[in-house]
Amino acid sequence: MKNTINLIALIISLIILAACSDNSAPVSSAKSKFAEKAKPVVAKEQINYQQKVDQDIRRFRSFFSNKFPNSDLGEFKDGVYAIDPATREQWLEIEEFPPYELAIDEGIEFFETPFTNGKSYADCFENKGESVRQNYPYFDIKSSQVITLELAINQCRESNGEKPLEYGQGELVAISSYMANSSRGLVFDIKVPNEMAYKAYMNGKQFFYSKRGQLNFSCADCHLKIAGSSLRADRLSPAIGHPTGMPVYRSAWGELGSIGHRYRECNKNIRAKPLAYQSEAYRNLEYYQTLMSNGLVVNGPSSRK
Amino acid sequence: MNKIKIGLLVIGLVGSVVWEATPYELIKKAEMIRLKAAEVGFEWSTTSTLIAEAKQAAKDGNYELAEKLAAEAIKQAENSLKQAEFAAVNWQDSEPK
Amino acid sequence: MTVSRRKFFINLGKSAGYLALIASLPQIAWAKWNKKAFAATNLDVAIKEKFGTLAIVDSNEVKLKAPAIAENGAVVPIKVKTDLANVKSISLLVKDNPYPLVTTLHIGPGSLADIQIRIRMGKTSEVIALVEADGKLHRAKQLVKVTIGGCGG
Amino acid sequence: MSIKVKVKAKEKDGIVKAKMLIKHPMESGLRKNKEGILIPVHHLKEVKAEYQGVVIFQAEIGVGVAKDPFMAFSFKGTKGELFSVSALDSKGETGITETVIK
Repeated sequence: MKNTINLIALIISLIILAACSDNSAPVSSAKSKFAEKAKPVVAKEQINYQQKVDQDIRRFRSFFSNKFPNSDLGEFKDGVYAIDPATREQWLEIEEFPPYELAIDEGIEFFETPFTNGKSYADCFENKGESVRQNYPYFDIKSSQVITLELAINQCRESNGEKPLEYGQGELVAISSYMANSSRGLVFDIKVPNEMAYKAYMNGKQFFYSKRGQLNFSCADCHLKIAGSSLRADRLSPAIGHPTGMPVYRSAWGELGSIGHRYRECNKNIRAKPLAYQSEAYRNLEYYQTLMSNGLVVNGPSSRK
Repeated sequence: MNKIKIGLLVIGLVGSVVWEATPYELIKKAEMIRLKAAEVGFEWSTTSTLIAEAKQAAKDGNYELAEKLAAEAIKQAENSLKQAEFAAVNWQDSEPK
Repeated sequence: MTVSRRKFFINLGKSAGYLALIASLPQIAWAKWNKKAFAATNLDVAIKEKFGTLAIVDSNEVKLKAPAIAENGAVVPIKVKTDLANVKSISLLVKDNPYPLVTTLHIGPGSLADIQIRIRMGKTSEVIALVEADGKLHRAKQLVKVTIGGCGG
Repeated sequence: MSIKVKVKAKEKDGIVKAKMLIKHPMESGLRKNKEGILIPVHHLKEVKAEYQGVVIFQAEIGVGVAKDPFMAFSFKGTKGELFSVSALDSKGETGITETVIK
């Protein structure tokens, strides 16, 4: 079963690979060449995956710019408050002295407390972990997988002989909140370095557009198609800018949570069984979503209702 | 007379075995399909609850309810699998053009 | 902001806080927290327990700012401001909360009657601000709608 | 463990705007945990601000105040001077922070 689906997904990816290019002439010629002599042609023509993704990003952005003509593109970092002036005012009042500031302080302390071996988090990260949030998640060529900031924090711990922290909420999120805060205002510029990265990207994209759960909703159904409209008492936030404000302090939680925590909650809302924290699917989804938010600035952690 | 007694006993035994076997088989089937859906990441959050409830009902001897719950769980698990198959083919339909 | 700067402030806060703790512990005199008023489950009872028979007058001079629709009942930002003279305290009450009295803020010498607080609301209700000044309670009211959800943000 | 109090105090034209954020669960006693058992009431009772040895603001607080309480008020004060905020909760725990007015 799984294999069949993977196969189908692969075929679709290939179709999209072909269809994504704007330049129609080379595609058809590539197609005919592909039919004649498949392997050598593919190897010769270095596919620029970043370019393909950049096209998706442009399309994604213009969708939201058209849907919300009154919001500046840069404002989408503010989530639903970019499109809802009534709640934006309440939000700005809370952001004046947001409850997550207490967690940032805790995060600094955790971050600076050395491990048993004398090393610390700063030793694991570029620029000692300061102002690096905008580079996450990234595709690690060596291990051929998406590395999120939360995963990197735990990898850092484990490589220093410490037990990994629990994902979702608590100490780990306090640390990543501090790291996000030190990167505020810096622009997300996530890269797609190779074919494997593009596969991870496509996998995340497929997750985003796939309907799931008993309620049969995809991420895109709520946060793209009908973003901005009201579902029960809530206005649905646009998908662009979802990752920029992470981790998020939700009033409903009364504390901070990671993007994975939010994914799990979203899945529960549509009655889909949530996947494990940092599962490959969620990491790929975060990779896709952050790529779609390329060009926006980090403003995490943030508060939401 | 004895033959009739034995006959009744046999019918009773077979009957009870059939009664007992049915909900458990359904539960097993539901569990199997649920796992398949979980493997592709499309399990519904409601299915395992139904299965657990079916198990409890069977344990309590309420086979009728157990069967009903298990059948519902099977339906859900099958639908979640169908959903996965549908998504694999049609997912990009809602992508902005 | 860099780590070192932030760390500096935290350390400053810590050491200063510690000193202050030693210096001011003996003289901390907590006001008598009005248990009866806070435990009252009825608005009028709460006001009576807190203020006895003080007269209540509706006043345009009490500016109560609350959202018309609260984004989340768990965190509702409220502002109260007034130019009335001799303000002793500002109280906030939520009529339909299980315990209507939310807070009483005593305005000391040198302070202005200009406050902000985030409160909790169980459901749609009237929010009442009572400003105690010159032996009277000056009242302002506003209805705040509370909706329940979980799919937004 | 002492209650964590975070304060920002900024002066403009002789008026200091003081904002306070206090870490506290503010359990109302009405909330149930996952097992359906009521979580015992545990809330902040009082917050007090002192400036030049005088109590300039004092809050009596009930369970109707949001989790991690936030309050702000204004007073006449001078840049560079110290200003302290202390907190007391229903379990008798306290916390205090001294801040320099910016």
